[in-house]
Amino acid sequence: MNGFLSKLTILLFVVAAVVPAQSATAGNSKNTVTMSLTGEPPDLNSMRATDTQSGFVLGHIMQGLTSRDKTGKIVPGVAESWKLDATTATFKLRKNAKWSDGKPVTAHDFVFAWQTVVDPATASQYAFILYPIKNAEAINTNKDGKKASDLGVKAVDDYTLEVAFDKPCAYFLSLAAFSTYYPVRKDFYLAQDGGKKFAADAKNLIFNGPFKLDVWEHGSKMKMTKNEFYWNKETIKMDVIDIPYFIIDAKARYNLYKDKKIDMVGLDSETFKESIKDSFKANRFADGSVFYLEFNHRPERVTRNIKLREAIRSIYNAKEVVDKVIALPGNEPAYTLFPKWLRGVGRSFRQEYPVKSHKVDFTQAKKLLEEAKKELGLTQLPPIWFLVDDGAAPKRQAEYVQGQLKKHLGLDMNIDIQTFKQRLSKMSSGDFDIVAAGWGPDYDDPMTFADLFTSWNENNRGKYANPEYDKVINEAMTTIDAKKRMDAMGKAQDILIRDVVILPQYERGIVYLQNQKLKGVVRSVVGADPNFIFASVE
Amino acid sequence: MLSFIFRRMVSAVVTILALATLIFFAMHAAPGDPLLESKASSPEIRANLLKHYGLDKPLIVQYGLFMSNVFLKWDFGISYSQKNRRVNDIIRDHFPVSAILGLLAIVMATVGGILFGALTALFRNRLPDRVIMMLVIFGISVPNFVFAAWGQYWFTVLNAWAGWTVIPVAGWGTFHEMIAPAVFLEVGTLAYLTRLMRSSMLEVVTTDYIRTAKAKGLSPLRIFFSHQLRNAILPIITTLGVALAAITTGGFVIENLFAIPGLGRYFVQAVQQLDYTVIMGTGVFYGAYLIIMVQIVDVIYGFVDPRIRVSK
Amino acid sequence: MSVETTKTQFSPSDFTAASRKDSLQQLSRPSLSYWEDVWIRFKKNRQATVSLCVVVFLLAFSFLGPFIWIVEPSQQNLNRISEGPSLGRMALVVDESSDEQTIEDPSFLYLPEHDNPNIGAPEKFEIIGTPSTLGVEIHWTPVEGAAGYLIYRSEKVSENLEAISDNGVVIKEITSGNEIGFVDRFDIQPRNYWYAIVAKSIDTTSTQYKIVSAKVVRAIGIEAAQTESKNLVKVGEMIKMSVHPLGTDYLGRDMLARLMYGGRISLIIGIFVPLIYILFGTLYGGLSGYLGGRVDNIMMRICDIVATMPYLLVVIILYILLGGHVGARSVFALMVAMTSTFWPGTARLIRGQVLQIREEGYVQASKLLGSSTIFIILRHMIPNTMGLILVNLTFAVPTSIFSEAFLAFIGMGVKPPFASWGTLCEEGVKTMSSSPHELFWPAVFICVTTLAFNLLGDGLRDATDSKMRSRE
Amino acid sequence: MSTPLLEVKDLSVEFDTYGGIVKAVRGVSFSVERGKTLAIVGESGCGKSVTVQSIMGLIPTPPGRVTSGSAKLNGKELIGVSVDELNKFRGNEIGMIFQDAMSSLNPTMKVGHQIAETLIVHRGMSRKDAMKKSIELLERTRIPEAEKRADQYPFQFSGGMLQRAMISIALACGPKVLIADEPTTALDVTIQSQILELIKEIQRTEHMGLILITHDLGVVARVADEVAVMYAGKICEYGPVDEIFYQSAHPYTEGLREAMPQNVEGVHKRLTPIEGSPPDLFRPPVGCGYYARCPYAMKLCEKNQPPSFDLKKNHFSYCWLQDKQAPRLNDMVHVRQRPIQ
Repeated sequence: MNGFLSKLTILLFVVAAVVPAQSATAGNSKNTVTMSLTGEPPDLNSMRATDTQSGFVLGHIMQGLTSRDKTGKIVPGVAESWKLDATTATFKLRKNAKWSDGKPVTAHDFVFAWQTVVDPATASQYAFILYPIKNAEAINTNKDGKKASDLGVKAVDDYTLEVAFDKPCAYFLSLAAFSTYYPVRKDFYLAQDGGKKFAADAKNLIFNGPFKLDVWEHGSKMKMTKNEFYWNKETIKMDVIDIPYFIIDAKARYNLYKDKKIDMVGLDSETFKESIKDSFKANRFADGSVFYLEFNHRPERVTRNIKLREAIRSIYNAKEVVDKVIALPGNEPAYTLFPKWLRGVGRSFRQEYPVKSHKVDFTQAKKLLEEAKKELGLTQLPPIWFLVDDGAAPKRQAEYVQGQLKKHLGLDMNIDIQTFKQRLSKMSSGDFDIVAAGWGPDYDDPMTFADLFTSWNENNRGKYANPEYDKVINEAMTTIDAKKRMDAMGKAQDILIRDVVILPQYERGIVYLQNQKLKGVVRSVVGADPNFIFASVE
Repeated sequence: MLSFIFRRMVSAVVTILALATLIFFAMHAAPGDPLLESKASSPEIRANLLKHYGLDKPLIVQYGLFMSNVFLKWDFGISYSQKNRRVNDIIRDHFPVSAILGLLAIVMATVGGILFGALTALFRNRLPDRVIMMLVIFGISVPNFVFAAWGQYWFTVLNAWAGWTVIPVAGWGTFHEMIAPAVFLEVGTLAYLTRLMRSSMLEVVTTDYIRTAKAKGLSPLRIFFSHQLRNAILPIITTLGVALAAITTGGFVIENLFAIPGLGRYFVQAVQQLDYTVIMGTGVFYGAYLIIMVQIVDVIYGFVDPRIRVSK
Repeated sequence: MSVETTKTQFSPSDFTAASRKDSLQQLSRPSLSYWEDVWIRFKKNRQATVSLCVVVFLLAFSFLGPFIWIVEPSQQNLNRISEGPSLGRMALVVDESSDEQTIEDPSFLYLPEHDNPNIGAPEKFEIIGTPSTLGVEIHWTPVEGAAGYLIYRSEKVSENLEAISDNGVVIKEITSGNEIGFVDRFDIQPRNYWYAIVAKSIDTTSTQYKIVSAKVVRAIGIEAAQTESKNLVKVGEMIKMSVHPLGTDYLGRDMLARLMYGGRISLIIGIFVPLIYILFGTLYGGLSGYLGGRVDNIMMRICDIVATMPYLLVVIILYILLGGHVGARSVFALMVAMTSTFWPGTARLIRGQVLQIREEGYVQASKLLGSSTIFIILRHMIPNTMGLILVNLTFAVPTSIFSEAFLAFIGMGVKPPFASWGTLCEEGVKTMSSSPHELFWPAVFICVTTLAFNLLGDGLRDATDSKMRSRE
Repeated sequence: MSTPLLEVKDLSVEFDTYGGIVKAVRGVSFSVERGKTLAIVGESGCGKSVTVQSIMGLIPTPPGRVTSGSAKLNGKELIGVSVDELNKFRGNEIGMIFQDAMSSLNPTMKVGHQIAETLIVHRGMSRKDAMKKSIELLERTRIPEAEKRADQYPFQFSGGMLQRAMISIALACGPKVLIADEPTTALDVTIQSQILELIKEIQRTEHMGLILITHDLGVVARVADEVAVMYAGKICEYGPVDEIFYQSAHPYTEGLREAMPQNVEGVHKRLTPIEGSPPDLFRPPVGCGYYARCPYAMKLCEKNQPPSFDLKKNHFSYCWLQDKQAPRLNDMVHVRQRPIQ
């Protein structure tokens, strides 16, 4: 019997040792960057992708009509030149733009891609971003019998693409650089099991960007290498982007960076303190997203009362939250929905339409609360439901607000901690008084934030409906004159502050460590971030 | 012996079916909507998605479909959060990782438990016995995630001090990277098995057949190995099934901490994102694996203990 | 062979019959009831008695503690975040500076018209007032053509910009030319800091810089100081701040109060969950064992099915099903989930015991004497299984506390407003290297509780184990 | 009187327990010749098993320890030698069989192998030869289909067969002395006589010295050449079997015999048990151990240890009644009817 046990142990060790022993870092050429992602990109099908992980990979392996330079400005991509006016846009494609199998990129690839995006069968959650194009919304919501072929886009010849607009769209060039607008070649798409297997694995994808995806082992690793058929190949110095790890845990990632296994790592407040102790050089980057507390304006909720919202705003000290609760440099206290990086007419939007930070005033808050009670006809307010994600940071901020409400206004608050999906479902059904939410830009124009609180926007979860606000946004939508649009945006900003539609918390800033030898890495607010297209290793 | 094995397999199948049913109905009854994305989508798009995932059919039909797909066609469907990734692929890619981590840990725990248990019995009430029993108490009362987090911190210090990664602190692939997670995963079970082995050894020492062995003039070493150890191991093997279940489920935490692409981490993430198909897929598969392993351990025990092997 | 007596001093009288004395015969020890004997042998076991005292202490700490250490567990104090354990610290009383972050001088241009390539550094760059944990105020003279400033901060001695940017970080990026002052409140600790300032024009960043160092002293606002200390307090005085013996957590709440608060939840779960599932297991096992036959068979099949289910998987599924993740109902969901997966073990144990007792002589005899089944159960079955139930209970407590802590760690534990040692541990692990005490205390409490209940269980098992009795 | 095969002199064994020190054996001496059978008889708890186990070094130390005395096998001392030294004799020159054969065999090891083990260790036989020899041994102890049986496990054997297996183990190396610690107590009567027959027959053919521990006088009568009656850790009477049975010179031996049923035709007599119970060896009595229960107890018996009174040929008794000054009780039996004052 004794022999049996020893045989059992040897067998198990043999099984363990035979595990595929891939080497952790495939550092073949000098120009290699190794990094980790927080999660595996859920969907590399550019027509359906929604999240930042997929955006990062797609931004390197594909290219739309337009692209962005180091500073984020729009530059020619697959399209060499273009003509743009209120109703149409014509793009001249470059002849030497090729797919990674050598075939040229043609206008038909764009027509096919865009038509598939708006086709209801694709059920793409980002179809709304194509709505400026003629009939796009009608097709997507299959109203008045519009079919995908009725989309206002036409390939005049292989290298000219004509786009007709429903409404004038001043920021269409910025939209054209977004992943949903990337081209997809019809024959390759159908060859992937009729499109079902398209983008399921590295072999089911074809690339027209600076890099191509060589390795994609689900749940464990990815690797991108230089795409030989990219038309602008000479400007690309980086050879390999290696992603051997998918790690959510900030500490695990930081440990890997300390072990020199990865070249870049984002920090949270804890790993930031450790990085100071280990004297690493920390870099900052405002990632352009804004986080705010969204009030529920539905008639049955207490927060429909503006006095109550003002009372809550006046006890909320944005600076204290940023310094003490979030405790991560790079975050800036926010007082408006429109973040600092947005461009106005000439200079930055913030400079042309400045905003004053509200004062924290507890006595004023108590007075406002009394008025709110009178208006609501209540002697004692019911506990306020605060809906929040189950991450560590949101929980701490919720507990801070709970503490402030209790201490200064004597209001009770129930913190309703939810998983990501449950939070979204409760937001849509309006099962909250205040929800901690945030919004990242899709394109670099204030409209990406401004239209959030129009009454027709699905994402307006607090159901704030103000015809005055809708009118101002419509004004901005129907003109391409920059001055008129920005003035409308300024008015929209004032309404948001006056009505305390939301309580801005902070503009998120990311603190990250980067290998000293890695140069030219661009951190972009819109599009692929971090961007290695201009990067190189010393 | 065969009827013994057959009865075991039947009860295993019944349990797995019961588990699958429980998971299915629990999932659908749980509050929350799996289809929502951060950027809301229009009702029409939602309708398309519902059709796409077959959620528009009545629950019973979905249950029938689910059970037939899983148990007949071995098809777990496609994941909600990872759009075009079949759950079967998720299981194919990630289950071996969890299985190896679990098996490695259970082997360490068993071999370690028997070794240390025997040592404490051999050096009863002397220094090795005191030291090992003190560590056992420590091992039993400290949760393994506290051990892991604390150990990980010190490993990074060690690696930094040594200049090269003595013990890798995250990631998976080479055997070298499996050591730390496996050790932290099994430390609790190792302590439990050591204590069990010690009491089992002390019980065997007082038995009559050990006295007969002494009367036969066998050397103490020979008595220790071929008589004492042989009989003391039996109770350890009976608890292996439970220990394996504890270790594998313990993997959920360790996989998170050490960034190991195991099935446990996927299950936890799926539950947090309410990704129906992945929960049901990984849940049923993982549950089936554990249930079968427990039965296998029972069968192994049957082979090891002659009293059962011959009589049943 | 003649018989010779060795000792001759005996006289014939010695050989007369001795009178019978039965004194040697009677029992030397008083007869003890089962539980008295258990208690005596339990007391002998030093390890078990110590762990009993520890358990009593833990219960008192969690449930009676709040009446002694009257501090509100949710009382936040953002100026005293993640403070280590201490028996009171001195702090300088400072008047409440306005919580403005940047100071503007409107006379300067918000933004210069054009870029100034060779932009210099501000002439003056100094600290205003006493640098304290409430804020370090820094002022600088504006630079001509500046569109913004970068302010670095480092905790290590840094002579030049290169050093300060390596081991420090840009603490503030000012994006308008007319700001001339900044109050740094970011995670300020009472220690030395080095600040550097670099002016930035529209495109070019200046290469010159100015560095200043500040020795930060622990401080407390005048209002807060007044509320904390009884007698009148003046600015500039040093007063003793309120004591947080075990330190504070990430929102400045008192750790000791939170441990008491968390302890209540952990112990309630740790004691009630086993109590419920062991009672249910005993009833289920007892019934099944006593009824026997087909009923017993079915009940045992159900028991087997539930027992072989992987317990954590089922707990998570039930937790989600019962809406545990929906905030407040988490405690209820957790308890139901754990009870419904743990009971089979006890059921089997009790059933085995009942089957064994049913065959015992005294039960047959009792039946013979005509006692009803209820009497048999109450008089014979329950007392004999009581020892086993008690031991089983003491071992079940640590497992439940462990499971709760384990679930908390994967985000499925108890949700605010409730908190348990498990959730405190989970929060503590996140800030382990910067403030280890937030993890250390809850982990210690979980370990001590598990240890105490395990040793108590051992002691009880030895004391109630009938085999041990006879060998005494 | 050839030199005795095994000679035990003044052996005493003590145990430390919670309550204090228990003096289980208090100075026991006896010897066994080749081919002779010595029976050690007495109530349970009188120290007979402890005596033989201490010779074999089977007493777990702690708590037990041999405090004095010696045991020589062919002149070679066994007490106080190292385990390795002792192992040269155990199983090789001294064999031992125990009462409960079922628990005395390793449940997870084949019976054949458990027999072969002693041969492998002491005779350095190869595993194959040892197994062959163990089958012969099983046949020797009349176990049917020995070949098949050798390959089976102890729980597949009946009580009697297990005892035979035990005997085969003990006899494997042809020991000079065989110690049988209540070999038949756990068996029913029919099997009991077969086992006793087997042991006697083997003893004759092997010229072994046999020490038989029992509390059953019937077994003693049938098997023993000499008898040692033990009480409260001491030998109270020692002598040839006929002397002990018919000329017993100690009230305890008398009491034992009276308590044994006689199947003599027509004699209908109530069995007269011995009142009381053996003394508590925590505080062994100063005088004669049997004083509390002895019907003829005299004043001096309480305080004084009776010396050994040497009667005819090798028959000793430790009882003051043998003293010259003691009253002549020519007929022990009727006197005992006197009511106890």
